[in-house]
Amino acid sequence: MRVVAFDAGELPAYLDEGGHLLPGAQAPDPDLALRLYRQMLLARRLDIRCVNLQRQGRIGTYPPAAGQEGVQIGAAMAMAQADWLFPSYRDGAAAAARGMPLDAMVAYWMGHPRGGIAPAGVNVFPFSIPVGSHIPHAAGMAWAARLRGEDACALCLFGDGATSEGDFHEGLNFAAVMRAPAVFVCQNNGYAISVPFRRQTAAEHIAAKAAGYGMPGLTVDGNDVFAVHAAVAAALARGRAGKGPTLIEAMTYRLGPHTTSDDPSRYRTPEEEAGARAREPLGRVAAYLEAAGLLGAAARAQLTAEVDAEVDAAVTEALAAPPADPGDITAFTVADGGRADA
Amino acid sequence: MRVVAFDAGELPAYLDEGGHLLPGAQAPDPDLALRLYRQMLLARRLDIRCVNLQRQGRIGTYPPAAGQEGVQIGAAMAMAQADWLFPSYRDGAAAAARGMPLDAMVAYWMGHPRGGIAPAGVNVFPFSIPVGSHIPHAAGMAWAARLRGEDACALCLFGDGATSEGDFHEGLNFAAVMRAPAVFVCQNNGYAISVPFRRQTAAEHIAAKAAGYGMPGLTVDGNDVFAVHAAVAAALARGRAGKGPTLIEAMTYRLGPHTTSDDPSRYRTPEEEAGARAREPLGRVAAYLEAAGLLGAAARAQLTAEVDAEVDAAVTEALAAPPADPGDITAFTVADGGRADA
Amino acid sequence: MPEQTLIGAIRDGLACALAADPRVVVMGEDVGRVGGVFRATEGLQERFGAERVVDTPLAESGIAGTAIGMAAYGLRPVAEMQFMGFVLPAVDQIVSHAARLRARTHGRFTAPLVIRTPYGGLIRAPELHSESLEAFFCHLPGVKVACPSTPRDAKGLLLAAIADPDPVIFMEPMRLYRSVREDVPAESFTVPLGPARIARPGRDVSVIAWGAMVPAALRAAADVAGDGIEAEVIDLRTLTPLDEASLADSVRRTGRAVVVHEGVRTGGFGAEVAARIAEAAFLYLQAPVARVTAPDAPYPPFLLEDRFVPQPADVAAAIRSVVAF
Amino acid sequence: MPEQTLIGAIRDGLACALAADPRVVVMGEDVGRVGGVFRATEGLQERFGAERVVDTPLAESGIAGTAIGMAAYGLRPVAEMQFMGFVLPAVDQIVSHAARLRARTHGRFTAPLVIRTPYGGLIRAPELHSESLEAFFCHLPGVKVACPSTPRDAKGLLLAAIADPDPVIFMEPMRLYRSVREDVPAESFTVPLGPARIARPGRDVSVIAWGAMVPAALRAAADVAGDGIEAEVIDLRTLTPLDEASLADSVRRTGRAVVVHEGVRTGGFGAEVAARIAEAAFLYLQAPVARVTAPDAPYPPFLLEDRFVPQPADVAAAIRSVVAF
Ligand SMILES: Cc1ncc(C[n+]2csc(CCOP(=O)(O)OP(=O)(O)O)c2C)c(N)n1
Ligand SMILES: Cc1ncc(C[n+]2csc(CCOP(=O)(O)OP(=O)(O)O)c2C)c(N)n1
Ligand SMILES: [Mg+2]
Ligand SMILES: [Mg+2]
Repeated sequence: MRVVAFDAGELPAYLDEGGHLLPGAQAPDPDLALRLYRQMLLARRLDIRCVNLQRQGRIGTYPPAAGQEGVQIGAAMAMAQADWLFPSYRDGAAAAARGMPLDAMVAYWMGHPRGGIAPAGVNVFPFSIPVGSHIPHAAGMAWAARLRGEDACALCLFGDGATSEGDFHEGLNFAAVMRAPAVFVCQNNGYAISVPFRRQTAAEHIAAKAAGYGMPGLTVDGNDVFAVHAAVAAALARGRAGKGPTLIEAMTYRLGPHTTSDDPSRYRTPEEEAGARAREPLGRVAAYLEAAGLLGAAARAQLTAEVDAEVDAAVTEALAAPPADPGDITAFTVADGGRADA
Repeated sequence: MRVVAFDAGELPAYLDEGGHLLPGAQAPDPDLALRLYRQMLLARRLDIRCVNLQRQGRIGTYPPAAGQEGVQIGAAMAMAQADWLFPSYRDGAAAAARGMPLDAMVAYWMGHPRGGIAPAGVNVFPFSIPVGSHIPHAAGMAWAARLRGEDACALCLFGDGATSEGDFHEGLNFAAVMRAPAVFVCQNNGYAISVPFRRQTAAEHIAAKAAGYGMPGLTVDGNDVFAVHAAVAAALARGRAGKGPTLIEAMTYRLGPHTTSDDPSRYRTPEEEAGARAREPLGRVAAYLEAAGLLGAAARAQLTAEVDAEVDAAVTEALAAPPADPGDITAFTVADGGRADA
Repeated sequence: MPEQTLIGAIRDGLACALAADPRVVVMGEDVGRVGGVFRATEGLQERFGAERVVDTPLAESGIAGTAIGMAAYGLRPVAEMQFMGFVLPAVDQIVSHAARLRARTHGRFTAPLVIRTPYGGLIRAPELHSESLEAFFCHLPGVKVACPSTPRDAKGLLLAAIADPDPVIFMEPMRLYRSVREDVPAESFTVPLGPARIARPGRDVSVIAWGAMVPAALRAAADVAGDGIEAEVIDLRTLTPLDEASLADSVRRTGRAVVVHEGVRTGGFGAEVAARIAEAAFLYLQAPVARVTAPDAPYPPFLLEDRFVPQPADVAAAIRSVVAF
Repeated sequence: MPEQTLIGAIRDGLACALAADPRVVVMGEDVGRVGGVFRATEGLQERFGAERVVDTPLAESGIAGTAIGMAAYGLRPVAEMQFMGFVLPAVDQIVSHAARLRARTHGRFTAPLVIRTPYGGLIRAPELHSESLEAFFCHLPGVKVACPSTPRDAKGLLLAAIADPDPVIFMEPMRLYRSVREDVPAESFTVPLGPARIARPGRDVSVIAWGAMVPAALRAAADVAGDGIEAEVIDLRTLTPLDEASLADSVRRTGRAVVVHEGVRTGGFGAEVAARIAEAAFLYLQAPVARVTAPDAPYPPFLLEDRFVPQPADVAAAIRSVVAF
């Protein structure tokens, strides 16, 4: 993958498609590698479970993230505690990595009013449903942090389709003009529902858009979690150093349908999908960890069981939640009937 | 001025700030040079008259174009009869060059309901008041012409401020994806009302935004009418050849206030304004024509008188127009009370 | 006459328009290759080609804005917006340009375009996929708003909208897409924009509804008939222009009115309907016009949507209470 | 107590808020260096610095969207949109996000921001500089809409809006910016969002207005007083939440009502006011609620604006006709 422009030095790539360390790449920190893997695995297992729950009619339409864990976990785990995450609907993996409780996410897709809400201290904005519209929020939050002299950065996740929206443009432009410490991570999975990337833009790469805002833009292999982690860490450091925002395009693929209502066979070939499966991010890290002697097959099975238990507990909790309270419909429209709090 | 990217070969520049032909530049066609000058002069004289009419309370708020005739006339006169012009409020000079009657423009700023309307056969869209919102219209019209297999191109004029709007982004992106024969001409006059270019974008040049859409972008000296004419002609030819849209950034300066309600001394220095006056486009062409023996002082005075007579006639006609008809308020809301015409 | 679902009738209407008029272009996100997220445009790209059934970039203002340019140049764009909540980024183009182009140029330029959009709730959808925002567009001179509740009207109103020389917002009750069927003429026909339809005649109270609230109103009417209340159900079909004459005529006969909508109460189009009825039939009114609407709150997560969207029982209760007033 | 114009009172309110609360940031196009196209923010950047009084890029969705992020992070952004017509590109941010952020997160995140915007006509402005779009924002649970008609209310309502924990659209009647003056306390004070104000008491008819229509209504009231008609003029001040109790109370006393607004008729906020009055005071109403509004057409070029915007004579005529009903 090509680095279009970046001032933090050449960014390293780590893993090839088979999970082998690339020639010249430095081995990632073992502890970090294990933590990234665990979080990716957890996300994948939860994702599979949610698809099943939808098939059983226990939750509503669900947008699977499988295949995009490399970007989401690599990015989320490069963030500091004070940083804020601005996710789209597909970014539950990143949200979970930032501390969003799993059961809250399941509850969200169940259509439960208590779902999807970050607990205090977890700086995860609610999933943005209108595509691209959260990008200015990230710019604003990061700008506010700079104004207050605080160290918090914004990290915003969105898709290739989102880059066509006016709000992508306005958000990135504001961030650059205000030198806001924001990192914009585009998950270029090649499709916006059925519309292929080539119909989304005539530019070869999303990263090419960065220059128009006077910010660095780079393209990384989004299925190389270590590469994403390094790129996002460098971009966050750049933001914290007062140098402004960065646009990162992470090339990836969604292995499943757009949502559980979608049938991707109408617009993707089996060959394309098979090729993408061979490049998917989770297996790569597993292969790497095994080869590096960090996580053998037995330990991996054990970890999978552990993670599954976590998923089970969350699903059980979500399904056992008290029924939605009709009072919630109007209770939160405005604060206390509109009384000022200042 | 720097050509950022263009595939129609190096674009020539013609005149230096004093109106001398640049070393190596080919002398422009004399007939074209005279036509461009006449149209620029007409625009300037009309502009001065409109400012005066506003001061006398005979028309409403008016946005002077003085200083921007190089871009507007250079661009408009590169267009073919079938091409459509999509102007902003400040682009009366271009509109007049495309055949918009002068009295219709005066009537427009008088607040007369019959004002600002292009006659049949004159493909000038109404002035866009919401900044940047006409850019998608140009993309759509050009796309439609391509779909119909017709040769018409769109030419869209807007300011540096307009490039911050989402519609700039969406319009350029659509045009590029649809390979629409549209030419987007940004008049970078350094300010959006009081806001300087440096606060509008962190990019060094507007032309740098083109790459993000996969289209060529170039920066030309907007006060060199011959350079603008050549650049726009090349971009239109490119569009007609099926190669898609082009973004042209023309560097210029508005000599007057944003509108007659504005006081530019609050945000510009006298030195800056004096420097800009020395580079203004009309005097340059006059100097060139005189030096080239194409238009001496006497002939210029004669031409000025001719043009002034045209302006006089238009103003007289506009001021003598029948009073606005209150029936016009609702008469054109929908066609014939909504009867279908198909 | 083939039996059609509502969405089938829309697809059929689009096919008729594409076949009959080379100026018609269908455009939007996912309308081409996959035939739309609801399959309203299924098969059209194969049949009419990728230049007439066009997958666009993901940008609603760009869709509306380019459609305006296309329409002004002489095409008849029919743009799909995936859900009504996603029309919002296009509001400036619709209000500032589409609605005003004819007026500001005295007809020299016009914007004969259609924006089709599924709207409404009760389909267990994620956030912002269940909005009913008709009131925004009904406050917009220069734009018409149509909203069918039956397959036949869906096809006929859509063809009228495409033929109309002015912009039309065409709201499709997605809850009814596949739940209602009726015989629909296979050929092209129009149901004119404007006239309302009496969906059920009655003498005691006028119930005014549109889109997915029409079946709810009919069910309520059937229910109160058991109490001997004969409710007349009026399906507006076109919200603007509003068929004030039919409303006035009905209320002059019944003396009572209930207006039902999925949008929230305050500033909803029900307020306009109520105000018009009061203006046109004040002396006949024996009770205030009742409004059965969503409460003043954002559309809730779907486990609560049954409590948000008016149900037949809510309509029946309102009918009983205006009759008892 | 210094005498202030309406715009002076707004400037003064902004200065009070900036001085008292470090979270307040004033932002928008041209608000900094030149102090706004109407000079509402004049002198504030000099006094509070360019990081608190910020010239932004020309992008209304970006302004609203970044303001939402800023507000959620803990600031109190007060954004200016240059004219109400130019709020339209920001509608999606306001509807999809600002209005819903509290509800969808049960208060975990909120958007306490203010959007100030001059609105209304009769200032001989170019196209789209005279819009009155309050109806859009009044149909939006989660957002409040305020609209002062006097300098004192302008300052007090603005300070209440800035202190309010939810988003507020603050409409400023630009026609009154410099045409009305009154004594306004120099210190910080609030006029609560919600309660209407009786601008003139009367017993025969209730005239409901806001913003620049309040002086028009008062002039009409003075005029009809000559015929012995005592009109009560109610200045709503806050459109949402609507002070229904005061409306009902007034109409129960007068039995007649006229509502006046600059926005177009169909779907205007006057329909809601009329519907609420009918719901709350049906048995007291001796005539239908009359609406005096702009006609259903785009705002015309300014030579015709006097015929478009309701004038005192139009209000007086409506008063006379409801009294004679
Ligand atoms: C403003 C808006 N328009 C349309 C939609 C419907 N929609 C949901 S997801 C989607 C495609 C998004 O594509 P992309 O940005 O590439 O993200 P991905 O789904 O591939 O992760 C569309 C069109 C929406 N949610 N919001
Ligand atoms: C959408 C919108 N926002 C704000 C305005 C108010 N406004 C009119 S012109 C202008 C500045 C435009 O600057 P630029 O695009 O550089 O064009 P210039 O005036 O310099 O020719 C602004 C903010 C507007 N007309 N439309
Ligand atoms: Mg995608
Ligand atoms: Mg400019």
